[in-house]
Amino acid sequence: MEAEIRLYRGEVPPDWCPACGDFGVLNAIQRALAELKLDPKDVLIVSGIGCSSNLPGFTTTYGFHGIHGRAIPVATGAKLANPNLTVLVTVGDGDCYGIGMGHFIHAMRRNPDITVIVMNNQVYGLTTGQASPTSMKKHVTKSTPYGVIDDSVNPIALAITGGATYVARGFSGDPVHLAQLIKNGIIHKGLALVDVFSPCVTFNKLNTYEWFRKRIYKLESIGHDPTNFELALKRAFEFGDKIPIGLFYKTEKPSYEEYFEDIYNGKPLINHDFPKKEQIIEIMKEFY
Amino acid sequence: MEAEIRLYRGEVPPDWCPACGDFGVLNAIQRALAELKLDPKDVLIVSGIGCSSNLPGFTTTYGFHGIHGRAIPVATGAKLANPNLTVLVTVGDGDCYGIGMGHFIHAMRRNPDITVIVMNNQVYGLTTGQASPTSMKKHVTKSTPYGVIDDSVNPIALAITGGATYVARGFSGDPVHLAQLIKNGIIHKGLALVDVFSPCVTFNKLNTYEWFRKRIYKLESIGHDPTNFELALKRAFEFGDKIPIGLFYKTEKPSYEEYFEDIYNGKPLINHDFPKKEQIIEIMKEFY
Amino acid sequence: MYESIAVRFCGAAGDGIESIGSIMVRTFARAGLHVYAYRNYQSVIRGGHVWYQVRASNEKLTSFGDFYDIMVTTNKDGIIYDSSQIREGGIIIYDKSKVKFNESEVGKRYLDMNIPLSEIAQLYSRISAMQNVVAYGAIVELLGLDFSIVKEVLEYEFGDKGKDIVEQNIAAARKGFEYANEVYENIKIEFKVKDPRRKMFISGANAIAFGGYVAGCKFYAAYPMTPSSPILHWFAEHSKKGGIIVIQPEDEIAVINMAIGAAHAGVRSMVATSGGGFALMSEAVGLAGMTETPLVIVEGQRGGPSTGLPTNTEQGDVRQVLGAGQSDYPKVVMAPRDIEELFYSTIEAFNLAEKYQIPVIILSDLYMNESTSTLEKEFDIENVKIDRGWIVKEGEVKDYKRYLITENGVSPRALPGMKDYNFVAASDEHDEKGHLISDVLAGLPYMLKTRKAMMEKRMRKEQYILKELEPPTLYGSKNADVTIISWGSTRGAVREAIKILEREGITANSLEIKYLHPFHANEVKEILINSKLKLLVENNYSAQVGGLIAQHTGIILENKLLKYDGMPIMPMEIVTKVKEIVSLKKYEVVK
Amino acid sequence: MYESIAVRFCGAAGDGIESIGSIMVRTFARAGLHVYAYRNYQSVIRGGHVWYQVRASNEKLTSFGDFYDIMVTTNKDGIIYDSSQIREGGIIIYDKSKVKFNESEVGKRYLDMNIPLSEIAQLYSRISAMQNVVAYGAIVELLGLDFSIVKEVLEYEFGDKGKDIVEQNIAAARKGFEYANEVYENIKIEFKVKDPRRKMFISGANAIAFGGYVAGCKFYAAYPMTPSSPILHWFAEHSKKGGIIVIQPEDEIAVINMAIGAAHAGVRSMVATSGGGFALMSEAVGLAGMTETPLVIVEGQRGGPSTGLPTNTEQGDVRQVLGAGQSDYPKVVMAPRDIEELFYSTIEAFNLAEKYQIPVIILSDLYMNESTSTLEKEFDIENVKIDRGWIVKEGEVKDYKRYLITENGVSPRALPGMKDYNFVAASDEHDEKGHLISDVLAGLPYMLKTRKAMMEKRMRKEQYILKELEPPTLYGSKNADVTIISWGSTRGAVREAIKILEREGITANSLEIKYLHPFHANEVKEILINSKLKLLVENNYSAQVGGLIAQHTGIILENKLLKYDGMPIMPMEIVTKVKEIVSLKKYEVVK
Ligand SMILES: Cc1ncc(C[n+]2csc(CCOP(=O)(O)OP(=O)(O)O)c2C)c(N)n1
Ligand SMILES: Cc1ncc(C[n+]2csc(CCOP(=O)(O)OP(=O)(O)O)c2C)c(N)n1
Ligand code: SF4
Ligand code: SF4
Ligand SMILES: [Mg+2]
Ligand SMILES: [Mg+2]
Repeated sequence: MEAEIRLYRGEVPPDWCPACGDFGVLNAIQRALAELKLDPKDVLIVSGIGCSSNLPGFTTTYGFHGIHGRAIPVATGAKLANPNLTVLVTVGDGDCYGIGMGHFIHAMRRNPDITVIVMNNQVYGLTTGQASPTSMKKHVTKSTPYGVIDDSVNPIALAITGGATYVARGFSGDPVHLAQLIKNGIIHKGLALVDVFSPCVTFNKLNTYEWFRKRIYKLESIGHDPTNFELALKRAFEFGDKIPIGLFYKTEKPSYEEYFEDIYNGKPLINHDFPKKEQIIEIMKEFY
Repeated sequence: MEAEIRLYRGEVPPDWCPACGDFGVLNAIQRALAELKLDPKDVLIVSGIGCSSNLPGFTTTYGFHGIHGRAIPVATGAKLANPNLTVLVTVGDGDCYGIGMGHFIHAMRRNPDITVIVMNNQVYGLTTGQASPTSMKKHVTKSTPYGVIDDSVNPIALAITGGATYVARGFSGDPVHLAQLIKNGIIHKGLALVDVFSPCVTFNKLNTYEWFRKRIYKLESIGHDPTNFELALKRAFEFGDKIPIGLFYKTEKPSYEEYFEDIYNGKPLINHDFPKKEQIIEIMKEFY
Repeated sequence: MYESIAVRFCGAAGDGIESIGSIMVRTFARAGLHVYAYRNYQSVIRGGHVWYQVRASNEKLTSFGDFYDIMVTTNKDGIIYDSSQIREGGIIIYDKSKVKFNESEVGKRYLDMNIPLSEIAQLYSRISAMQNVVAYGAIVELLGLDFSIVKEVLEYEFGDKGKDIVEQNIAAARKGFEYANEVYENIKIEFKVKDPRRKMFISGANAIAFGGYVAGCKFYAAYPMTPSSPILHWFAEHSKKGGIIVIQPEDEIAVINMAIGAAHAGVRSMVATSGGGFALMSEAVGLAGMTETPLVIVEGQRGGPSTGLPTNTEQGDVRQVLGAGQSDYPKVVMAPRDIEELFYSTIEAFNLAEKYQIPVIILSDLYMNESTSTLEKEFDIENVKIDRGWIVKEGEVKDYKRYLITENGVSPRALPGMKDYNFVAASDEHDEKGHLISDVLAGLPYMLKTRKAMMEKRMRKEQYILKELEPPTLYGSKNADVTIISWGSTRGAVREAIKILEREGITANSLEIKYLHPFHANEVKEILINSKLKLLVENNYSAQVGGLIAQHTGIILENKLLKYDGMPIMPMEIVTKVKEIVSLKKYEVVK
Repeated sequence: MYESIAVRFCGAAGDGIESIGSIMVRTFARAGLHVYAYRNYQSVIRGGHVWYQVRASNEKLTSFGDFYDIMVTTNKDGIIYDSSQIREGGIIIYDKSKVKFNESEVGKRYLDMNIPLSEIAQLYSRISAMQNVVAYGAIVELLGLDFSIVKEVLEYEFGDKGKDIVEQNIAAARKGFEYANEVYENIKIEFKVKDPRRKMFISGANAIAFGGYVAGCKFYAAYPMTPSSPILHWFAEHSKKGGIIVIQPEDEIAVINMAIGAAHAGVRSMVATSGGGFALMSEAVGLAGMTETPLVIVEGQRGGPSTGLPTNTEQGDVRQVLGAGQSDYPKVVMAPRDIEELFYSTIEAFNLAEKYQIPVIILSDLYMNESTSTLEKEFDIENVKIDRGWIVKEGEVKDYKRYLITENGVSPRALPGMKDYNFVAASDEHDEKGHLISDVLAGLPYMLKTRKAMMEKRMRKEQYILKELEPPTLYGSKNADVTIISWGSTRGAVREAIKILEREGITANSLEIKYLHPFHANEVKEILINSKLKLLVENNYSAQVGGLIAQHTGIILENKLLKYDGMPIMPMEIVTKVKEIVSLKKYEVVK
C-alpha cells in the first residue's frame, strides 16, 4: 500500500506543525485514493483557507485552493461541469461551519456527489487560535479570554437534518479507520460529509489526542444502524464522556448531477460542442 | 382590541398585493404587541429585503429595513446594545433561509432574545416569483421552468437541531392563532422562531390558502408536548397530507445578552458613560 | 409626416401593461418598423403607476423618446402624472365613463379620444387588461396599419393560452379598430412603413443571455436581482435546448464560486447580478483574477446606494467594479452602449476571459437590460468567433507549469482530468508551478523575487488586452462645436441629441467610451485635447467615469450633465444642456 | 557613536522570536530610548524563517531601519538569508557549535560573536527559546546598558508564569551578559541614553484598539484576519474592564451588520478586518451610508490580490475602499500615517462618524498594525474630545423627521426607545420621514424630486466634512529640489529618507496624504504645482493614490517608487530613487 500511497504525495512537504492532526487526514485521503486506485489526474481537491485548507498543495491531484468558506460552491460547480472528476473538499471547521455555514446547509439539500472532509480542530488555527464554531463552551482562546459563550454547532446533526446522505466522523489519530470512512464516502453517490477530529497541537490545549482517545468509541462497535435516521440523530448529540466516531447515517437519494442527465447527454459539459449555427438560428426565431 | 391594535398601524398603508399572506402577519404582530401592551417606541422591527421585509414600514414602532439576508445580525447587534428593546425580525423565506442561512443557524446557537418571524411563501415574491429554498420539489417557477430539483429546506428541523429554544409555525390565514405564537415568542427569553405559511397569491399558485387549509392541523389539538426534543423533530418532518402548525419546541437556556450581564452592570450599553480619564490612564500603563 | 411615433400605455401593476407593451412592440417590428421600448414601473407587484412606452420609426431608434404621441390609460394617474410629456396635440385614448379627473389638474395639450374601452372589453373578457387590447386595435387603425398584423401578433402572444383566448383578443382589438375608424375617422396619424420586412427585436437582458448562449456558455448561475433576473429566466427556459446547466444557488457568493469551479473544470461560465449582489461577489472576483480563472460577470446597475431604487436606472457602479476585491489583478470592465452591443460584447467577453484567463465584467444597467429594441440587422451569426485561448492539449507541454511566466502574461491552461498537468490553483501567491510562496517562503529572497515576477506577469496581460480592444473614436464631424462624452447606455440619447442639435445649427460630436478598464488613455486624451466645448453625460451623481478620464488623462471635465433620479438621460436634456454651454461658451482649458 | 542601533533576532516560527523581540523593545523603551520594531514572518505556525528587528535611538524613529547592527540567530537561515542587510562590521551572535553553514554562501561583512547559547540555555530550561534570552543578556552588555533593567523586564514578561520561570530567565540572561563581558570585552557598541525616562510604546493594532476604547466604543465585532486580529484580541481581553461587548460572529457580513445594528441602537461601534473581509462587508458599508448609521471600519491592508500574501504588507486596497458598495454615498476614508496617528485618528473617526452619521474607514496596513513604536509623548488624554453629533433629546423636536433635509446634510438622529421619534431606517430610497419612495412612488414626479433632494442631502455632508479635515501641508523646506508624495504608513520611511538626503546635499520635502476621501483637491494641486521634481511613493503595484491625485487635480505623477513584494518601503530605497531622478532631472510638466 505504501507504494501506492506515494503516488498521491506531492512535491511540497506539508508545512503543518509537527504532530498536527492534519497529517493523519492527508494520510487517510491518500490511502483512500490509493485503495480506490484513482488516477490523481481524475481527482480534484478543493479547499478554502486555513491550515487544513493547505492540504491540496501536498498531493499530486488537481486542486483548487480558493477563498475562506467557499470550497463547497467551487466544488459543486466543478463537479457539475465535469462529473467524471472525483471531487473532494478539504477544509477546516471555521471555514466550513463558520463563514461557510450557509453553503454547507444548502449543499446537503442538493446532494452533489462530492466528499467533504472537515478537519475539525475546534479552533481557528491559521489565524493563531481564536474560537471556532465547534469550540467547546467556556473554552479560553485569544478571542474568548473569558471563555466561549456560544453553544457549539453540531455539524453531524445539522447535516443529517439538512438532508445529507452520508454522514460520518473520523479521528486523525486513527487514519486507517478514517481512510475507510473517506473511501466509502467517495464511493457513495451523493454528498458525503466526513467530519474529522484533527487536533491542533499548537492552539487547542483542550481537545488533544489524549482527550479524544479517552472519549471516542466506534459506532460500528456498538452495531449502530446507519440507515436509521432517528438513531443517527440521537448519536449525533452524544458529546460528553463518550463520543462516537464512524458512520452515523447513510441513505440514498439522487445526486445533484443526476438531475442534469438530459443536459449531459452522456458526456460531461466540458466535452460538449459549442452551439451550431442551425441551433442558434432556431433560437433566434424567438426574437421576431 | 381593535383600538389597541390601531396604535401599531403606521402612516403608510401596506403595498402588498390584495390578499397577500403578509397582511395576516402584520395583523398578528400588531395584535401580539397590543396584547403585550408594548409601547411602540420600545419595539424595534428589523427586516431584510423582500415583499415581506417591507413590514416595518407599516407599523408605528422603530424599524430597520436593512439589506437582503442580514436582518438577524442587525437585530442581534441592536439587542446587545439595548436589551431593553423588544426586537422582532420580519423577513421572507428567501431572505432568512436562502442568503441568510448562515446567520440563521448561528443565531440558534447564540439564542439572543429576539423573535424571528419568517413570512414563508415558498417563492421569491419581490423579484417576481423565482424558486426559494422552501419551494417544493418540482415546483415550476420562473427560475425553474422544469421544476425545482433541490430538496426544500426544513427550517423548523434545522432550528431545533441548531439549538433554538422556541420554534413555532403559524399560518397567515389564522392571524389570531399566529398572534398567540408571536406573543409567546416575544415573552420567551431567547430566540423565538415563528415560521409562517404566508401565501403569495401572485406568484405561488401551488401553496395557496386553500392548499394549506386542507392540510394544516394544530399541534395543540393533538396534545403535542413542545418540551420533547425528539417528538418536536419528528413533527418537524411532517410535510405531506398533514402539516402541523403551532409550537413545536420550547426549552430554556440563557439568552445571549445574559452572558454580558457583568458588562451591562444593570444598564443597557447605550446608557453607559464614556471612559473616564482615570480608567484610561489605568489601561495605558500596559504600554510601558 | 411623423419621423417617429411613440405610444405610452399607462396603468397599475397587474393591469397587463407589460403584456400590451410587448404586443405593440411586436406589431411594429413585424410591420417593418424600428422600435425602442422602455417600461417604467415600481417595486410593487400590484398597484402603483406603470407605463410602457413604445416608439416606432422607419429609422433605427436609440431611445424611447422624450415625448410620446399617443397615450392609452385605464386610470387617471396616467393623465395626471404623464400628460406633461405628451407631444403638443397628441392623443389620449381613454374611457371617459371610467376615467374621471379634474381637468384643471392637467395642462391640456392633447386631444381626447374617448372610447368605451371597458364596455367593449367586457364583451369578451372579465379581465380588465382586455381594455388595452381594444385601445391597441384603435391605435393600429390610427396609424393606418393593416389589421392582419393584429391577428398575427395576437395569435403569437396568446397561442399557448388556447384558441378561445386568441379569438377573444382579436375580436376586442377589431372592435377598437372599427370604433376608431368610425367615430374618429378624421383623426389619423400618417405613418408609412418604408421597408415592410419584419425586424428582429430583443431586450437588453435577452441580448446578454442569447450572447452567452452563442458564446458557448455551459454554466450559468444567478441569484435573482433586478435588473438581471430576466437573464436567469432566459437561461433557465433554454437550459435543455441550449445544453446549459442553470442554477439558482443560495446567494451571490455561492453563485460566483460555483461559476469559478465550473470554469476551473473547463467550461465557459457566467453570472449576472446587480450592484448589491456584485458587492458580495467582489472577494471572489479577485479570486478569479489570482487563480487566472476565466469568468464573465454581468453587473446590471440600478439606482443606489444600497437597495436604493431597485426598479430604476443609474450608472453608479463604476467605482465599485473597478475597485472590486483587494489589491491589483488583471480584469476587463466593458460597458456596452446599446442592446446590439450587449450581444456582441458578451461573446467578446468570453473570448477575452479565456484568452487572458481573467474575470471580465460587463457593466450594463436597468435602462438597457429592460429596454427592447429592434436591430439594424439581424445578429451576425456567421462571423461569431470563439477563442478559447491557450488550453494545452494532452502531450503538448513537458514539465508543465500552470503559471508559466510569459511575455504577455498568459500561461498554459490545463483542465482537471488531463494527463501530466496536475496542479493546484491557489488564491495565495504562488510560483510558476502553483506552489504557495505566501507562507513557508514569505519574506525570503526567493519569495520576494517570485512574488514580484508573478504580480508583473499577471498585470502584463492588461497591456496586451488594451492593444486588442477597439479604441474609442469620435462619432460625428471632427470639428464640431461641442464634444459630448458618454459611456454605456447613455450613448443612445446622445446620438439622438446630436441629430436634434444639428437641425438647430449646432454641430456636436461624441466620444462614446465602452472599455473602462484597461483604459485607452492616449486615444481619449488625444480626442479631448482636440475638441472644443466638452460635455460629460453620466447617469450618476459623482461623474464616476469623469473621474476615470481625469485619472488617466489628467483632463478634468467641468461641464457635466449628471442625472441620478432613477430615470435614464433623455435626448432633450442633453440638447438643453449643450445649448446652455454653447451660449455661455464654457470652453474648458485643458489642464 | 551610533545614531541608532538595530538588533535582529532570527529563527523559525515557534522559536520564541516574538517573545524575545518584545523583551528587547521593552528593554530599550524602559531604558529611555526610542524604539521602532517590526517582525517578518510567514503564514505557518511552526518552522519557516522569522525575524524580529528592534531599532533604538535617542531620537524618535519612524522606521525599523534599512540595516541592522546585531543579529542573533539560532539557525543558519538567519545568516544565509539576512546577513546581506547587516551594516558593514556588524555583529552576529550565534552558537558556532550549533549553527553550521558554508562560509562561501554568504558575503562576510560582519563580526562573529560566538556564544555557547545552547549550552548555557540548557542550564536553565529545555525550551530552545531560552537561547535568545542568553543572547539578549549579551546584547545588553554590548550596549553598555545596566543589568537591572533586564531583571525588571523579565519580571514583567514572565511574572505571570511564576517566580521560577522569571529566575531562570534572569539567570540565563546574566550568563549571557557575563559571557560577553568576559570573552568579548573588547567588543562594545557605544550607546549613551540621553533621557532615561521610560517611553510609552505600542503596536499599531493596539493603538487602534486603545483609541477605540478611549473614543467610547461599546460594541466591537470582528472575524479573525491578519493583520487585524490583534485588535480583536485586545478588545476581547479588555471587554470586562472596558465595558465593551466584544464578539466574533460567523463571518464578516454578520460582523458589520451586527455593528450597524448596535450603532442604530445608539452605541459607538467598530469593526476591523483586512481586504478579503472588507470585500464581504462592502455591501453593508453602503447600507450604513444609506441609513446614515455611524460606523468605524478598520481595513488593515496586506498583500493581495485574493488571499495573496497574508503575512506581508501592501497598500493595495485604496480602490476597493473607495469603491465599496454600489452608487454614491457619503463616507470618509482616512489613512493614518504612523502609530501615534492611528490612535488619534480612531477617536477622530468616531467623532466624524457620529457627527455626520456616516461610515468612516480607517485604512491601515500590516506594516503599521504589526509595528511597535515608542511615542514622542504619551497619548494626550486630557484633550480627547467626544462629539456625538446631533442626537435629539426627548421633547427637543416636534414633527420629527429622521432624514430632515438640512444645509449640511446632517439630520436629527433618534435612538430606538425614545419617545415620539419612531422611524424606520431603510436601505431603499426614502423621504425625510424615512418612508420608502422606491416602490409605490418610483418614477412619479414626487419621487423624482425627493430622490434628487435626498441624494444631494446625503452627499452634501462631504463638502462640510472636507472643510473640517486638516488639509495636507508640505513637510520640510518649501523650495526643496524634490517633493516626495506619500500616504499612510509610507510616511515613516520618507521622513527618514529626507534626513539622509539632506546629509548628501539634496533637499527634499514631503506631501503626506492622510485623507483619501473626501479629497483636498485644491490644496494638493497647489502644492504639486509649486513643487519641482516629484516622486510618488506607494506600497502597491498600480499607484492607486497616484490615480486618485490625478483624478482630483489633473496632475499625473510620472516618477514613481512602487513596491509590491510584500515588504514595506525602506528609507534607502527612497534615497536611491530620489538620487536617480535628481541625476536625470526628471522634471515633470504639470499637465
Ligand atoms: C474572508 C476571510 N476572512 C478571514 C480570513 C482569515 N482566516 C484565514 S484562515 C481562517 C480560519 C481558519 O480556521 P479553520 O477554517 O478552522 O482552519 P484551521 O486553520 O483551523 O485548519 C481565517 C479566519 C480570510 N482568509 N478570509
Ligand atoms: C444581495 C441581494 N441579492 C438579491 C437581491 C434581490 N432580491 C430582493 S428581494 C429578494 C427575494 C425575496 O424573497 P423573500 O425573501 O422570500 O421575500 P418575499 O418577497 O417572498 O416576501 C431578492 C433576491 C437583493 N436585494 N440583494
Ligand atoms: S496551528 Fe494547529 S492546525 Fe495549524 S498546523 Fe499547527 S497544529 Fe495544525
Ligand atoms: S408578490 Fe406575493 S408576496 Fe409579494 S406582495 Fe404580492 S402576494 Fe405578497
Ligand atoms: Mg480549525
Ligand atoms: Mg418569499
